[in-house]
Amino acid sequence: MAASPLFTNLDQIFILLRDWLVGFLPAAFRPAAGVALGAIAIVGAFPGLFAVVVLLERKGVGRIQNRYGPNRVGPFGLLQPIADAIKALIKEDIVPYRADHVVHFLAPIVLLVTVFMAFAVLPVGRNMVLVDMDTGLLFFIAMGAVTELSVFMAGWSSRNKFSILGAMRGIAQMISYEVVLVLSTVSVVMIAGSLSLTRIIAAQNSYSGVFPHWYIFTPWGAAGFLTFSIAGMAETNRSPFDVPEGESEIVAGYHTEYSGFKFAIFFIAEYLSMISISGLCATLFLGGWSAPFSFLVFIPSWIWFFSKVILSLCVFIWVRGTLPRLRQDQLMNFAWKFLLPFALLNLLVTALWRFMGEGWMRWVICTAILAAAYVIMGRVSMRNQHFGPRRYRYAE
Amino acid sequence: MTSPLAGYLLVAALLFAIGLAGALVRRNAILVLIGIELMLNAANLNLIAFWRFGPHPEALTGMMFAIFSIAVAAAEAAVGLGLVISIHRHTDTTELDKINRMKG
Amino acid sequence: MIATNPLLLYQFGNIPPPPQAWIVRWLSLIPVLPILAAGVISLLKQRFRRLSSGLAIGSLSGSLLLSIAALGHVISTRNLMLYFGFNPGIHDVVNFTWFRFGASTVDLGWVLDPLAAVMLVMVCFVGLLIFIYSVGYMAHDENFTRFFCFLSLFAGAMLGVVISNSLLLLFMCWEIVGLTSYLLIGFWYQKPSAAAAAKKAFITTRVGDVFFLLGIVWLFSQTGTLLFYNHGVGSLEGLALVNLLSQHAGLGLSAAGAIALLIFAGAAGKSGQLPLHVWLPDAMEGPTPVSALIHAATMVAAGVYLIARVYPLMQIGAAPHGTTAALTVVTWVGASTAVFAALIAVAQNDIKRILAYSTISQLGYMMAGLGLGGVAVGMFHLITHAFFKALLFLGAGSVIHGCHEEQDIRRMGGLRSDMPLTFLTYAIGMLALCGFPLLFSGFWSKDGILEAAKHWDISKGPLYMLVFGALLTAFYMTRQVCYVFFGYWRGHEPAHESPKVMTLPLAILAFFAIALGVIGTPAWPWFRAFLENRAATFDLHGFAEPGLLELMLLSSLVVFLGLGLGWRLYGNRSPKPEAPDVLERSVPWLWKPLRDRLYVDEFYGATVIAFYAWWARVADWLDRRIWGGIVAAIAWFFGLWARFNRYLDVDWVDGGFDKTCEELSSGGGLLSRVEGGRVQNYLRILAAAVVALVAILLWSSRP
Amino acid sequence: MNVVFYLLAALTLAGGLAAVLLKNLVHCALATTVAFVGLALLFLQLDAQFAGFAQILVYIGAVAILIVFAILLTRGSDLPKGGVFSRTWFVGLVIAAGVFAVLAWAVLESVRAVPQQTTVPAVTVHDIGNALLGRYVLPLEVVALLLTAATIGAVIVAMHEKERPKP
Repeated sequence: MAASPLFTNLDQIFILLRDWLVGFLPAAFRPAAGVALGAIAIVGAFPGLFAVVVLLERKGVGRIQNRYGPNRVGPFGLLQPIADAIKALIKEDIVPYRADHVVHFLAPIVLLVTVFMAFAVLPVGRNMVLVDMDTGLLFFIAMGAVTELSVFMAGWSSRNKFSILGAMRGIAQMISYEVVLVLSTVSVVMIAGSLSLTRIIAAQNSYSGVFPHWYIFTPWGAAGFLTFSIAGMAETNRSPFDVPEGESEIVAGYHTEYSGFKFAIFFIAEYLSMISISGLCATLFLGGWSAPFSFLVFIPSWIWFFSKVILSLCVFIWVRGTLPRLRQDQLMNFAWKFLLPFALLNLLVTALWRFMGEGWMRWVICTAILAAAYVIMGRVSMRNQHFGPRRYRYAE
Repeated sequence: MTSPLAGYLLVAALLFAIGLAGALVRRNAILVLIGIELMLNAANLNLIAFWRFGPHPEALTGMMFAIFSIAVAAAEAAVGLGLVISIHRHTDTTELDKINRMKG
Repeated sequence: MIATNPLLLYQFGNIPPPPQAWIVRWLSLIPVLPILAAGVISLLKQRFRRLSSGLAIGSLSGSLLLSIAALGHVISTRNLMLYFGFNPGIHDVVNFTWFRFGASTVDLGWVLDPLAAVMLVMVCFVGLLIFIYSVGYMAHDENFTRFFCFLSLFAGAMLGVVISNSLLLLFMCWEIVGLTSYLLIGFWYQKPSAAAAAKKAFITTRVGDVFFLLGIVWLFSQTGTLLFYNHGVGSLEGLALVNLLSQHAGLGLSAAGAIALLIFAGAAGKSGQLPLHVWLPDAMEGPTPVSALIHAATMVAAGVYLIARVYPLMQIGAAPHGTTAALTVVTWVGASTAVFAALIAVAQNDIKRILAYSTISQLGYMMAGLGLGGVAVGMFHLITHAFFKALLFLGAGSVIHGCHEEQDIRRMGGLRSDMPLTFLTYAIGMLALCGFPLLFSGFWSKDGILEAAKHWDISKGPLYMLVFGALLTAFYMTRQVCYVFFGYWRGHEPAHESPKVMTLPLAILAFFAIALGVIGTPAWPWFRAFLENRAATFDLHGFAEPGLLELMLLSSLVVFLGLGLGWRLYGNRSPKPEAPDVLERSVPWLWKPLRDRLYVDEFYGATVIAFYAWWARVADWLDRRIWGGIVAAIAWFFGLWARFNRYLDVDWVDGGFDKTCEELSSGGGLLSRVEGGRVQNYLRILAAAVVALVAILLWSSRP
Repeated sequence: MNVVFYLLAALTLAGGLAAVLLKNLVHCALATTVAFVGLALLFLQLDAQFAGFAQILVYIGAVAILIVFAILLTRGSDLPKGGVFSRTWFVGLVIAAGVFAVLAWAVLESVRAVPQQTTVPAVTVHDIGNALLGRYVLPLEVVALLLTAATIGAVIVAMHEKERPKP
């Protein structure tokens, strides 16, 4: 599989571009300038992706809900994101009179900064990672943890009961699901033997025949992927886990009192964190930028990464359009009584997998344990929950 | 100041003193807990600094101490704040001047 | 010696001694199974009805199977030995030491011989039928599980009595039997009469048991062992008996005779013989299956069985065809009980009470049989009586059940058509009890006793008494059956037939009430031969013995006379329930004392109980006046002393102590200002102390 | 010793001071997070990446959140009437100053005697993992036990007590 120079160059085109640009500077500034260029690329590229995703979501949810979605601005409504951006920028920025102004101002900034920082360790293609940290995964998760603080800041500083309620709900939910999130990444770390995301991808970037060694294709990996995706959805406050901003109950949750550009920042940050979680999910379980089949490696790695991310985002949108919102207690019960034990069991199974050695035996045993646990725990948690036919109390 | 270690240690000492002052002069129990967290952090800074500038960094002793200390601090915070909430429920206050009864 | 010891027999016959048969080694399982079942049932809650009854019935079925195996083993061994021409005195025993004190040991053990084997099968079989019957009879009782627990415990203990080879083990089981009897009579303890009856039964039998225990202790002190059979050195075997005979106990009795009389006192208590019979009629307060099982078929027979078991002791010193003082006493007591109880039974109106007096009377027959003719005669009547009396009681239970808990025979009548199956079986039982000629087992067993009485040399008194008893028996049973089954219905609600689970045991028992007679006819006296270790032969010439036919004719005549008299007086009359009895109208001076049970209870009330009441009053007076006075004086003295002490304490000791305490507490107040519960104070002191410590350390470590 | 260190030290100490001095409890908590961030950055500057990120994850992601939760649950964000400092604040201040003086004295006295490593230690996460599950496995287990116990204890302490029937 000797890749032709053309494809190699195409694969590394952004690295080459950076080196070419940095080459104009004196040698002393080159490393710093390289990092700065990378940061600029991230700050530029991902909001662009955000625009695409927003459009995709509005169109997709519209289709699911049997309506058109935006179709006025530009051809097929394609220019809608630009119109939205302009609207957000020129709207008045209203701060409530009794609000804690400083904290109110800082909250979106903290949120945006931490969300952007998480992208620093995400490898978007071969050699394309801003900071190849030894503790990349830990960094990513630490940055995710800081967002909770900004949620609290936003909710508390607004002096609004909807805001504070939304913040409390959000924090409770995010803390609960963060535990699950971290636990499901730990099994990957156990097998890959590293916290570095590039190493984790490298560990998956090999093939049996034409098929890749992605972790999702193992019993523990599939289970981990499942728990990670669910926890990721909850971590980003996406439907069906969007009680913190459930508009039917508490208006818009912790960002009720934000308007104009600050609101846009919250909006962007939510989608960016969604993208970053999708990226991490792809990195951990779907082989990151590696190709799905060995004969497709000639296609540039960053294309694979972004297509996986977009695929994952499509699933996010699909789920949002399909499932109803959960109640707060259901959400907590689900996290602590189902996901957490299951993730812990998955850790155990991963250890079993690691120490059982090669052979079909470990496939059978690990799959059996996980499937049995899933079924039993599902049955147990569904017990005493009486599902009858839907009743319309007021509509009849 | 010639030695980098001394700088870190002094910062840690100052932070420790600040934390202690917070624990001593504030009336609110939660603030006292914040002060204790600051003191623990100052100790962590000490540990890391000693690890970094000590003779055998590859033995990782100071680092391990710091990591375990972080874990213990998390447990301490959870239990401490649980106690504060419980006390608040009983006495309807978190001000330490008023919490001096020895029985619930 | 060869003849009596099977082990020696095997040696001399050059046959290798066989390993002890498994059934002998596992014989103890027979009582243990029901006792275990009782233990398990006692742990069950009330709602496990099916499980508890199933456990009880299952365990007793197991015991029955083992018992049949034991009987089979005994029969086959005996046949083998008879074939070799030896007189097989079979006593397969398993003995072990329970505990030892000093030089002597207390041994326990169990024995398997024809007597025990026959009794085992009888107890298990009748017991099993009664268990099954109880499932139906007690179906509506909320304490169903408790009932079966007690029943199982009783069955186990009774089987223990049967197999025990040690007088001590027998006594222990005997007492458990007494206990369960007490528990079951008082089963419906909410009824004051039941509770009183239970107490009465327990205390009355205790009187006999005290003598029994005395006998046991005497026997142990004389022979040093309580084992019956122990390869020649047991207390019922050669040497020990001779020894006992040579001892004199005064009043012209040998030690053997005295001990035998003491043991008989125990047996009389359990079997309701004359002076101690008063508890048995009252015991009918218990549930009917209990009456059938304990107070008719098995437990009361335990006394008879005990006499049969220690028969060598009773018999020792008698000349051939002669008798001993002990056996004479047994005979007279038995015969008078038979007549006495039968007389009372004539004038009773409670269906179960009649049967209870009939039981006492029949027990008298058994005792008389033992005294007159030996083990086989008495035991044969015991076995046949167990079946037909159980049948009668269960039939009475069925009647009571069908008549909605009505027990007064004057309020029944005409049940012949309402409860045909019960009537049929009851009639069979009644005819067997009366000794209806030839067909029924009761005839043959009673005839054996009468024949023995006829041959008794000392007096013809018992014969006349027993014949008179037979007449009375036929009369009162006829009276009862006429009241219950003939005439027309005098109760309130219509009667109904009992369920299958109750009638099936009746049918089985009825079959045996007829068929058992086969093994004891003069032509083929298999039972007697079996118990006396002879070969039985079938020979119609058995009837040709001089005087036998005449006797059979006489007893048949007596029975017919009784039946006819009864039918003449009561048949199909259906008097009003409130109307006086036929006999009461014609011979009131005779009727009244009979109805009032010949005033035995009143006599005891006026003598024994009155004496105890008087004695209790005396003790009470002593307690209150003499002892109470002394105690009060001592208390007064100590009160004085205490007052003096208080003065010392309050004014001298306390004063100083209080002062010290005040000082201490004010000092504590000072200290407590430090421990004010303010955490920040603590922290402050801690930090200040740290500062001081570090400063001292640094200062002292200066170069 | 460079500019970055001074900046980070200043940030940390300012955060700590603000945490102790601010009136509003929520502001105090947020200032504490600033101090935590400063400390984490100091850890990074000391080449202790793992400890630094763990610091962020645990202190900001968990402890700070716990603190603000506790504040909200105890209505701590309302300003108390009697002032935020206790009556004996001066004594406390003096003692804290004394502690700092003693510590600084000890540092300055002894720091010259300690040999100092200046090369960057080549320690990776892999080494930390090996040490945690090798030499330090017993403390690790003990900490695991402690965390479990603390979780249960915190839940029980903060759990709503059932209403006891009044006698």
